[in-house]
Formats: sequence, structure tokens, C-alpha cells
Amino acid sequence: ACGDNTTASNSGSNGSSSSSDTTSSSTPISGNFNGAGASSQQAAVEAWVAGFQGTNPDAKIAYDPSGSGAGVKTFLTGATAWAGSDKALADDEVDQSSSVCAANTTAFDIPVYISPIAVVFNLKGVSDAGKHINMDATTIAKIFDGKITKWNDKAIADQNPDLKLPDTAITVVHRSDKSGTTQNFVSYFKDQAPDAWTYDLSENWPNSVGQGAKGTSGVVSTVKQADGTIGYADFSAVGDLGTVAVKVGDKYSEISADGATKVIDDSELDSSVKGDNRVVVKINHATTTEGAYPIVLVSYMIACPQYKDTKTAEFTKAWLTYVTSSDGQKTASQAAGSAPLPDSIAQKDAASIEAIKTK
Amino acid sequence: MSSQEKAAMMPAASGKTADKVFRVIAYACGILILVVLAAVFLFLLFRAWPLIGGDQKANSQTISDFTGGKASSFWGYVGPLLFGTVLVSALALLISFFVSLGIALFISHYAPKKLATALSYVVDLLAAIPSVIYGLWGGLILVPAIYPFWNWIATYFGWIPLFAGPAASPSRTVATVAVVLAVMILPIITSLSRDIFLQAPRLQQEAALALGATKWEMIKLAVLPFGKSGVVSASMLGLGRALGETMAVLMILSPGLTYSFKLLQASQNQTIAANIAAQYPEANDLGVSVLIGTGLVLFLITFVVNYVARKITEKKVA
Amino acid sequence: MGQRIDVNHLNIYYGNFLAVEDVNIHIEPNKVTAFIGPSGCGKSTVLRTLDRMHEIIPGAHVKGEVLLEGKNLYDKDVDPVSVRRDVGMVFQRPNPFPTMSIRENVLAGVRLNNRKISKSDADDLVEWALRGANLWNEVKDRLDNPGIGLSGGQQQRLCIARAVAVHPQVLLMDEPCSALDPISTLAVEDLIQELKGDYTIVIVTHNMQQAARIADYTAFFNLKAVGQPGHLEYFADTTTMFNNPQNEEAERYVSGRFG
Amino acid sequence: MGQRIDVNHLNIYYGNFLAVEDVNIHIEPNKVTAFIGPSGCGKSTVLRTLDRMHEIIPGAHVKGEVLLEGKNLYDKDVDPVSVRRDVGMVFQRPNPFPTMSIRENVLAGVRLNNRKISKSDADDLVEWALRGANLWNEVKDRLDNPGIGLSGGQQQRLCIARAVAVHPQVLLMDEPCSALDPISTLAVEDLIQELKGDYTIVIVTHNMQQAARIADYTAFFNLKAVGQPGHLEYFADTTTMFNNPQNEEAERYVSGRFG
Amino acid sequence: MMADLTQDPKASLEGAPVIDFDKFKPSRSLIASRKRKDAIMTVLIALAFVVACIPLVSVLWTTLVNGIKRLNLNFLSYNMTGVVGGNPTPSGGYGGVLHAIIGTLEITFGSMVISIPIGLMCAVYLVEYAHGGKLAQTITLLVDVMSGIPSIVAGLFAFSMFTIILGPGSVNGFAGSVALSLLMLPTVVKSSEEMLKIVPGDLREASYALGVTKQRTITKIVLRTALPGIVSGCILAIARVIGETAPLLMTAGYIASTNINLFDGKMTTLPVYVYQEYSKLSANCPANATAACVPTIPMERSWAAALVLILIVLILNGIGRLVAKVFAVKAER
Ligand SMILES: Nc1ncnc2c1ncn2[C@@H]1O[C@H](COP(=O)(O)OP(=O)(O)OP(=O)(O)O)[C@@H](O)[C@H]1O
Ligand SMILES: Nc1ncnc2c1ncn2[C@@H]1O[C@H](COP(=O)(O)OP(=O)(O)OP(=O)(O)O)[C@@H](O)[C@H]1O
Ligand SMILES: [Mg+2]
Ligand SMILES: [Mg+2]
Ligand SMILES: O=P([O-])([O-])[O-]
Repeated sequence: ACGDNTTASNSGSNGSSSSSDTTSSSTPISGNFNGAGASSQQAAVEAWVAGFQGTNPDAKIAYDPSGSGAGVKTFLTGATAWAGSDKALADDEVDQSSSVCAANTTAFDIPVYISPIAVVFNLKGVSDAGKHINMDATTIAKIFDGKITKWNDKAIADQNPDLKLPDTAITVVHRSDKSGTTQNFVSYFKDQAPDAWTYDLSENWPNSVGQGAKGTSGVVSTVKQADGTIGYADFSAVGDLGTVAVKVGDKYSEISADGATKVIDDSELDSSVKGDNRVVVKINHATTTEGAYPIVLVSYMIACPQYKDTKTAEFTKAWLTYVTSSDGQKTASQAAGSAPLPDSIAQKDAASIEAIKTK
Repeated sequence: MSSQEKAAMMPAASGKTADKVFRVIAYACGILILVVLAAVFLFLLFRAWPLIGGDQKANSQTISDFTGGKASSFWGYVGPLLFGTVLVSALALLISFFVSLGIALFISHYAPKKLATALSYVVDLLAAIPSVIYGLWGGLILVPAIYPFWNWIATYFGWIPLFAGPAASPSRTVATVAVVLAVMILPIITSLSRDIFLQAPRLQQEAALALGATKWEMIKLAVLPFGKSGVVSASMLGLGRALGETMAVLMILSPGLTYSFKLLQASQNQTIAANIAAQYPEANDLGVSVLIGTGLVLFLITFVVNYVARKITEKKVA
Repeated sequence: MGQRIDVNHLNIYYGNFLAVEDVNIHIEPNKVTAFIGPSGCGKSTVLRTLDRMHEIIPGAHVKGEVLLEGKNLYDKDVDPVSVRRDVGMVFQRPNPFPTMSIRENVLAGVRLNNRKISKSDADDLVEWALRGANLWNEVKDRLDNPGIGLSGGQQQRLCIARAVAVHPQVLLMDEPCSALDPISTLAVEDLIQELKGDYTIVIVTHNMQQAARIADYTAFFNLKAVGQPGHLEYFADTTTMFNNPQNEEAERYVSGRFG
Repeated sequence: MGQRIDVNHLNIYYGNFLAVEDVNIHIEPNKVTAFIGPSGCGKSTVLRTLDRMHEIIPGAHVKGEVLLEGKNLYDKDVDPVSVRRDVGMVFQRPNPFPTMSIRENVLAGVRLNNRKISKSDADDLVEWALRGANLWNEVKDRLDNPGIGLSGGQQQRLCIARAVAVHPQVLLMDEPCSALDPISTLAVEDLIQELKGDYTIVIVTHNMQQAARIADYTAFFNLKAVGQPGHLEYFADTTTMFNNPQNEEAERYVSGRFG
Repeated sequence: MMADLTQDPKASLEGAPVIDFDKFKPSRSLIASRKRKDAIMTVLIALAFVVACIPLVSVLWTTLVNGIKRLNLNFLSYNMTGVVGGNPTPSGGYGGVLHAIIGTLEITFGSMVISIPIGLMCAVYLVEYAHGGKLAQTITLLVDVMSGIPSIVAGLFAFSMFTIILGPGSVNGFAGSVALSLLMLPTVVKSSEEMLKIVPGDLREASYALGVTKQRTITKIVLRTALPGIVSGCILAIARVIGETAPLLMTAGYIASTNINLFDGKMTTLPVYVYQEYSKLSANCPANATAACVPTIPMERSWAAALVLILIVLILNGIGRLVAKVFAVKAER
């Protein structure tokens, strides 16, 4: 409508969609469709919407990055076609979904967006020189628990013989709002440094160390504002801050999208989850795959296998198909810096999507 | 005279019904205010009901989930939030009160007329600057800029518990937020106080001057006493704004859940409003109930503050 | 033509406070009657009962009768709005409507009552009323200028024109000259003399010479003490009142003024 | 004892507007001088230049001299605040400080000058000033009541007491009775007569009889047309002014009032 | 040149105490100290002004400098659909705020339509009908209290009301209007009340004395005379709410495309847009991106939208002043 940027066939000057075979539907989708949920997916969804509309120019898709919780809540009221969420559905949410999905089916979630979480820092003489710092899980956990307070602490220095570390105090910066990023971040500690990190797993930051900031943007700008800060943020938001190389096996692995794909590829699915068609990744933080980067955020899309409205079903099927296609994943990685889904996951996703009934 | 007479004597359309209808509408609108406030209270209460009447175990689970296990009861959760809210707003009011009075007096009694008109306009405009913009400015510009100052305070006045160091860097602290809120409410208090000072009766001001009072003595004799209750209610309006400010706090403050007066350190306090905004997007149904419960507490607090202030000014006037 | 007013046993209250007690007075048609008396004795209060303006004040009410040509204004079936159309009023401070032009001010009584009036009728009415108020020559070239742009005396005459334009039978004036300078005062006094041919005029004044100059009859109100109700002390034709009053209080007041 | 005022070639401006032109007047000590004239001729304006109250209006300024016992008030080194201490002023409408008691109102000016006044000194002063203002008997039992609780005439006398308490040499009064009823007016007039023993008094009035009753000298101000500057038309002792003025305008004005 | 001690006691001063005026004479040091105090207060007051100017100027300046960069016609005439990462759109811009401007105007208009008539009539009730009775006192008190309602509580209220009445998940612009009208209402009532109060009682009496009914007196004289003030009050009330973010995040949501239906579907407003773009902080540019891809574009959009918001407030103020001028009480004498 009014003011729309012509939904061009590709997403900008260096757009990528070479073909659209992957979206198998012969008749283009049309109508208004809504989604809401994780803000982490926002940049990717914007790219997907643009890409999807390239082949389905009459489909109007709106995404409200209101947050995972709000997204799922809204989805469970039936107001949206799908939800984006940084965590898999809880059991009671699966139960509730039967009232929204048709024919007593229950909602399912599939991973669509994988993004490495960077441990960012700002340290004069190191980060501004473009250097990384090596750390293992225990060191990171101790820093974030306030047990290591100086940058030249022995624990850090030992792992970074090449760096001259100053005697600067460490200021930890964490999310102040409830966040999937936080949960994914600390779950890495729970798996890899259980002795150094004894808090319960939660989307809220558990201790009072350092400073809290609202949203990824808040964390990044806070880290930027002072010397000696360290925080965690979605890879795409890192900018020119320094990043920590994380110990994987015997080596230190710098952050990269590929590294995130690798760790997911090396992970198993959680088979204990309730409900059908669900694809829930149990991230293998202990991976030793060369080049893998274990701190990742896996974000899901949540949909129904059957909808009360066929048009919605048709749309959702086509939409998810596009999103999980290699084309869609490539678009997202260009627009949001995310890691493409490994083939193993993409296949599982495809099987679940196939289950959506359009007739 | 006949034509005039005709004009004057023509029967008037009966205004009696219109009179009645108008009167009823006016009454209804007056009463509507009561209804609206009651509705606010009731709807919030209704949505917060699971907190009171619902499964208490689930509640404490939700709350400890919100706080990372730091609190598990509603009051244990609201307490520090309430403390933080009051602390931040009171500080903001303290900072802006005197400055606002100064500016208001400057505009009403010191500045030349042209400058005063221009300033009034600017102040009115500033009162309308959206809080997100203060949030942006505070978070991105002020926080790094003010650190040296806080550091200086912490170094030299650290012996005062309020200013106990080390000053957090970056300064996402209660002190910084209070400054931003003070800047935000400054135009409101200024603009209302200025209006009142401008209304201070000329006669009494002239009487004071004619007695040989200096300008400041004149202000003390004839302007401030006159403006007292108005200034108090302007401040209350400012305080109310500060109590309820969301975005600026959300975007600047590093929150914490303690009863702490350490203004220069991060992660000490959080306000109710900012907390709602921070938790709301990711909250489930029960979580929303808890948040609305805290909102209800905030509502009651602003209610009480305004009520008390109002009663105080009433007494002073009487 | 003016109408006769008879006030019988009128007690006037502000809430529970009896402000004026047992007034009995007979106001002749087409004459000027002046109310004089010390401040707070109830002159304004009595005046305002004559067109039911008194009851606008919350809690204010009266007991007793005010007969306009024999008809009690305070009868149940009488609409105060229509009483006020028959009895015009002019106030102490000139109060033209600030949002209106001179012309609109004159027409206000007609227009505000939603009466339709043709342009030519309106023009006639404006001219007639302004001439009646002795203002026409001064303002005829600027009828569309704002009414408050006039000088104080002109404003007061404009208010008189406005009152006259609804064609009342009685004209009440509450200290109409007290905010005016002497020259404007004279203009208004002259006007009052002329108007009494058409209207019954009641005027409150604290200026005894004014009363002496313009009134046919004078009523002297008094009060025993502050907080006590005021009352009508003495009523007489003006010559008697000022030269040979048969009432001690009145004499003291009248002569004290000149003392 | 009162002081003598000499005004020489005084031009008074509001911004660029010349309000009063070339005033020359010599005001005798311990006498009452009245300013009369039509509205807008600049009586108040001139009065306010005598204690430098004029300049508190933004843009207002003067050219010329005002000598108080030979010392020019408008000299660079003169502090207007101290001028106003020596020259007291009473305004048209009574303006007691509403938050203060009667007693505090009287002491308001004194307290500015001297913060450490013993209670007994203060009591004496309050009594002296209130007696001087003819108010003592009426209020001596309720000195701690708020000043605005008094009636208009009492308030005006309270204001006079307040002005007198700082013991000025000159007392300026701008239509001090125009908001008062006749009885209060009389009280204030009596007071003025008494005060002139101690002060030089200048009073603005639009009531010519008042001038005739209380003034020793009368200054008649006039203006040629609205928008033109006012000027001092005629200055004479009061008897001459009202009985045998040597100035045509003054005669017309003075007699017009009685016409 | 002060007191004269040897004065004759006069008749009325009979019995009055003899006063030694020297006692009350200001000492030289006191005069100096009073002058000093006056000077100090003057300096402090001017200083308060200067001190306050620093942050306020800084806010405006920052917004202007950062906002002007992306503020152009393209920014004003497009919405955010089809904007991918830091890449330019086919029209050569980087997305815009058209949808947010429309949303802001509609939602604000909605809240005006609700709160101005109610607020005005409530003020009429308080000033013209109630005469300070018990009910009126309660209402006045509650209006005061209401002006302290935190905006987030207003948001929660509108959200609760709409979810309870219309069922869960109902997010639309109108819910935002309701939330905002709750915030506007007390400002409208208070300012209108003030304005009605200063309409001189004279005018009402003049009108009644002409035989005009109360309703017509109020509508044609009182409201008309107070109109300029009422308009400025309403503008102030609008300015108060037009920048609200938190309640709108809850009630009206966020959408990238233009929605012109206030009653259905999400609606973006400018403050929410500012916040959303701030939340993005930066956009991704792939390794092989051209220079046309701007990674800092979200923050730039955020500042530009903030500037647009300030400009709208400015324009509104201008309109208010104009209206006030047009309807102003005609020139004083
Ligand atoms: N609105 C009111 N409410 C209560 N009492 C009132 C009101 N108006 C007047 N009064 C009282 O009624 C009495 C008569 O007052 P009124 O104004 O009629 O006197 P007046 O003779 O007109 O005096 P003035 O010469 O000062 O105008 C006084 O005691 C006064 O205090
Ligand atoms: N504050 C002011 N600003 C500008 N002009 C003023 C001001 N006050 C008075 N004037 C003008 O100065 C002239 C003299 O006014 P002033 O008030 O001294 O007259 P006045 O003789 O005291 O009249 P009145 O009898 O009405 O009190 C008038 O033309 C008036 O318009
Ligand atoms: Mg009266
Ligand atoms: Mg004057
Ligand atoms: O996407 P978030 O949950 O980290 O805000």
C-alpha cells in the first residue's frame, strides 16, 4: 500500500535469489499474514519477507518483533500465522496450541535461524588493535560471575601468552531484560563449566555482577562506552568490538557463522519433547569439531500442522519452506549475519513443514 | 421604532431542552472521570487477579524466574522496585526543583520581555520532547560524557555513603538516570511555575518594591508565597512524570533489585515502569499478571503521592 | 414604555445568610430611582433580585414578592430567562463581549437567543440602540471593530446599547460610572436622563451627587453592623432626600458625604 | 519631617512612547499636593517617577530631574531601593500581603531593613503605625489575623500603616480611595490630613471634591488627544484651582465635574 | 536623612508609643549584605537558566545533527517494507517513516477525539455547574491524581481492557488511542478548567442579563472567549502524549508497512519506530557488500525519526499558536 518500497524481485543491489524453484507452490500466495515474536529474528525476517514477496508479490507479511514470549502468547490466541521464538515450546504451550490449531493438532517448532553469540569486549590495546582474546568456558563463566575482576588475571593471561593485558578492571555487561540470548549464553556455562556457574538456567540474568542493559543494542552500546567491558551479543551486532575466541577441544575458535553451523550439525535433536513434528536442537556445547563455535542461539518458528483457514495454511507452508530453503538461509545470512542451517536440520525442518495440511 | 421592536420581540426558540441536555452531558462527563479511574483500577485488578487468587506456587515460580531466583514473593519483588522508583524520582525532583524555580523566575521576573517570550516558547517545546529521545540522548551521549564528573564526585565525596565509589563506568547508574529525568521534568515544572509566577499580583509586588525591597526580597515577599501551592502541584506533576517514566530509564539504567542508596554504582535499583517494559515482551500469561500487579502498585503509589500533595497544598491555601 | 415594580416583604439570602431584610419599595415607571447607602448594605443585592440575577449565585435565594406590573417574578411558572429579557441590566465595570465587534455586541442579546433577524433589521436595530446609547456618532464608522477597543466610557455606553437592544421595560444599573473618568461619567449620566422616557431606571451609586443629579427618587439602604442584614432605611424623592430628609440616619449619611 | 520635591523638565517614557512631557513642579514639604486630570493624562505615571517605581515596568525610563531635598533621584549613584525607603507609596487598590497577619504586614517594610528587632520594639512600632493610620482601635484585638480579612477601607489603612512604619519622608498615594465606600473614604481622608504634619503627601485622585477637601496644592494634568503625551497644564493652590483657576482647560474640567 | 526624633505627638497618636526610628534604621552593613544577596540570587537564577540550557540544548542539537543526515523526502514518503539489512531500497533510500507518521497522527487524533470533548465538558461541569460541591472536589482531586498515572499503567490498562473485552491478542491503533486519551484527559481538564475560570464572571452575568440561557451562555460566550486558551491547552496535551512509547508498544505494536485502519491491525508510531530502530542498532552488510550498504543505518533512521517527531511537535505548536491567534480576544485597548 501507501509508501511501500517496491517489493522488488531481489533484496537489494547484491541480492541473491537466483531462482525460486524451492518455493514449489505453483499459484502465488496472496493475502495479509501476521507473525510476531523474537526480536533476534527481525533482520532475517525482513529479508525473508522481501525475498518471499519476490515470488509472491501479493502476499503482505507483517512481523512484530515484540519478543519471544509475546510472540508465542499472540500465536496461542490465533491472531498470528506463526511465531518466532528463541526457545522451544514448553509443554503447557504445546497443550494450549490445540485450541488454535485445527483438528486438535498441536503446534510444532522448527529451527530457522542460527546465530553465534559473540562474547564482546572493549579493552584498550587489545580490541582496538583488532585482536582476539582466548578463553575457555570456565574463564568466561568466572568473569561473568564476578570471580575474575582484572583483565590481567592469571587465568586469562595464561591462555593469551601473546597479549600484553593491562591491569584494567573488568566490567561485565549483561542483558537486563528477559532474553533468549541470555539463556542460550548461560546454557553454555551450565554444560561446559558447571562448577563455575551454579545458577539455574533462566532467561533473566541471575547475578548482580557488572551492569545490565536493555536489548542487544543496549549491551553493545554499553560495552562501547567504557574501557574494560565485556558482554555478549548476537554476532550481527558486534561491529568493531573485540570478540573472545572460545576454547573448543584444544584450540581456540574465533566466532564465525560457519562455526555455528558446525556445532549445530554436531548436535542431536531432543527426542523427549512433547508433540509431533517438533524439531528441537540440544546444542552440543561440548563439541570438539574443528572450527566449531559453541555459543549459539537457535531460534525457532512455531506453526500449526493444520489451520482453520486454508489460505493461512498454504501461506505458512510456503513461507516456512522458503525460510528453511538454502536460498532463504543465504538471504538471512547476508542480511542478518546468521549461520545457515546445516543440511541435517534443514531436512528435518522440511519433513515437519511437509506435514502442514493445505487441503 | 417598530421594526426594532419586531426584531426584539420575536419569540426565542425555546432553549430549555438544550439547557437540560447540555447540563446532563456536563454532569456525565464529570462523573465519567470517576468511572474511568475506577475502570483503570478494576481492569488492572482483574488482570492481576491470578497473582492474588491464583496458584501461589506458580506465582512464586514466575517471580523467581523474573529475578533469576533473587525473589520469590510478590512483595519481595515489588519492594526493591518500589524503592528504586521512589529513589530515582525523588532525586530527579530534587535536582530539577530548584533549577526549575530559577528558570521560571528568570523568565517571569528577570529576563527582558523578548527573551522571556522566546524562552517560554522553548520551554513549552522542550516539555513536549518525547521520552525516547531523552532515552537516546541519555544512553548514548550523556552516559559517557558524565562519567568523569561522577568519578570526581566519588573520589572526593566518596565518604558520603550516597556517593560511595567506585563510580561505575559506563555510568548507567541511578545518578545518571536521575539527571536525565530531572532534565525531562524540568520543562514541565518550569512551565507551570512560570505561569503561576506571572500571575502573581502586580499590586503586591509593587507594594513590596515601594517598601524598599530589593528584587529578591520582593520575590520572597510577594511572588513565592503566592506561587507556593501552584509550585507544589507543578512539582507533583513532575514527580508523577518521573515516577512513571519508562523508556528513558529502560534505555539508560543498569538495573538491580536491592535497597541500596549507592547512586554512583551500577545494578543497584530498578523502577517499576522500566521493569514492566523490560519483562513484558518475554512474559507469559502469569508473568503479565505479575507485571500488571506491579503496575497496580505503581498506580496506587502515584495516587497516594498526588493525594497527599494535594491535601498539603489545600491546607496551606486555607 | 417602562413598567412599574413593587417589592413586597423581600428577604434576600446568600445560602443561610440573610443579606437584606424585609424590603418594601415601589418603583415608579419612567422614572430614575437611585439606591444609595454604605458599602455592604445590600444595594447591589436588592438590585439583582429585580431581574432574578441574584439566584445565579449558588445558594442564593429570596423570600417575598417582586411584582413587575403586578406579576410576581418569583412565581413558579415564571422562567427567569424571560424575566431577564424584560429587565435589562448594566454593570459596574463595562463588560462588552471581548470576542465580538461593536455591532455584534449590540446584537448579542438577539443573536444569542437564536432569534433570526434579517440583515437590514439588524442594521436598523444596531443604529437605533447605539443612537439610544448616545454612541452612534462616535462608532458608526467602525462598527466591525472589537468592542473592547473603545474607551471605558464608550464601552459602558456600548453595554447600555446592548441592554437596550433587547428592548426591556426596565433598566437596572449597578454603579455604572464608578469605573469611569468624570467626562465619561457625564456622558453616561446624560444618557440616563434621556433613557428614562422609555424605561423604568434603577441605579445603584455610591456617589451622592450623582444620585442628586439624575435620580427622581432615592432609596437609602443601611445596615446596623457588619454581618447584620441590610435594610431599606428611607425612601423619598430625591429633593427631599438630599435637602430635607425625614430620617436621621439618612441625614447623617447624606451630609457626612459632603462633610 | 517631610521633604521637598522639585521636578525639572521631566519626560517620561514607556519604551519609545513619550507618556508625559516636560513636567516642572515644586512640591512643598508637609503639604498635601493633589494630581487631578482626565484618565490617561499621566497622573499615575508622574507619581510613580517620584519614587522610581516607574522604571520597574520593562522599557520604562525618564529624562530630566527629580530632586528630593536637592538630591537628584535619578543620579547614577542613587540606589532605587533606598529611594523607595525614603518615599512611601500607597496604591489604588489595597494590597496587603495575603499570607501575612496584620502585624506582619505592618512590619513587612521594617523587617527588610533590620532583621533583628526586639519584640517590644516591634510591638511599639506596630501600635504607633496603626494608630497613625487610624486603625489601631479596630484591629488591636486581632493583630494576628490575616490582613486580607479586613474590609476594603481597613485594608487601605493597613497599607498606609505599612508605608508609614518605615518612616518615609514623602508619601505618594495613587487614588487611594477609589476602591472604597464613602465612609472608608472619609476615614482615609481624615488620616491624610493628620499625616501631613509628618510627611510630604502627593495624592492622585479623580474625585475633585476630594482634592478640594484635602489638598493644599492641586496640579491639573491634561492631554491634547489620546496617544499624545500628557502634560502638566496648571498648578495652583487648591482654592485658586477650584474657585478661580487662571487656566481655561482647568476651569472647564473643574466646573464640568460639577455641571 | 532619616528620622526626626522630636516630633509633636498629634491627636490620633495620643497614647501611641514614642518610637526611636534609629533602631529600625538599616545598618550600612545590612544594606550591603542585602544588595549582595540580591546580586547572588540574580546570579543564581541566571545560572539555573544557563545550567539547564546545557542538557536541553545538547538534546536538541544531538537530535538535529544526527537526524538531519537521513531526513529527506524519500525518508518521509516510504515505509519499512522491503528494507533488507543495510541495503538501499529500489527507490534509492533506506526505508522511511511514512507509516509511522500516519500511525502517530491517527492514534493521536483518536485520543483527541476521545479526550477533548470529555475533558472539556468535564471542565464545564466543574466551573459552570458544580460550584465546588463535594462531587466537584472529588473530581478535581481525581483529575490531579489522574495526571500522575504513569504512561505504562495507561498502556497496561488499555491492553487489559481490550484483551478482556475483545478477547486476547487484539492489538490495534485504537487501543493505543485509548491509552493515550487516559494520559491526555487530565491535562485537557486542568487546562480547560483554568481557562474557563479566567473568563470574567462579568461576561456570564452580562449574557444572563440579556436573557440568554445557560447553555448558550456557556457555548457562545464562555467557551468562545476561552477558546484560544483551550486550544493551547489541548495542544499541550497532545504534545504530552505524541511522544509516548511504552503504552503503544503494548497496545498498537509494530509493523513495517502502512496501516491506515485505526481499528484493525497493528500500527507503528514514530516513538515506537525510534525505539525499534535503536534496538536494531546496526544492520548487517555481507562481506562482499558495496559501499551502498550502510551498517549504521538503523541508528541514523532512529535519529531522523526522532527529528521528525520533534518537527511534528513543533508544527503542532505552530498550528496551536495560529489558531489561538485567529480566535484571540480582539486587541486590548
Ligand atoms: N456572593 C455573595 N455571597 C455571599 N454573601 C454576599 C455575596 N455578595 C454579597 N454578599 C453579602 O451581602 C451583603 C450585601 O452586599 P452587596 O454587594 O449587595 O452590598 P452593596 O451595598 O452593593 O455594597 P457595595 O457598595 O460595596 O457594592 C454584604 O454583607 C455582602 O458581604
Ligand atoms: N505600563 C504601561 N505601558 C505603556 N503605556 C502605559 C503604561 N501605563 C500607562 N501607560 C500610558 O501612559 C499614559 C498615562 O497613563 P497613566 O496611567 O499615568 O494615566 P492616569 O492619568 O493615571 O489615568 P487614570 O486616571 O486612568 O489612572 C497613558 O497614555 C497610558 O496609556
Ligand atoms: Mg454593590
Ligand atoms: Mg492612574
Ligand atoms: O532476542 P532476544 O530474546 O535476545 O531479545
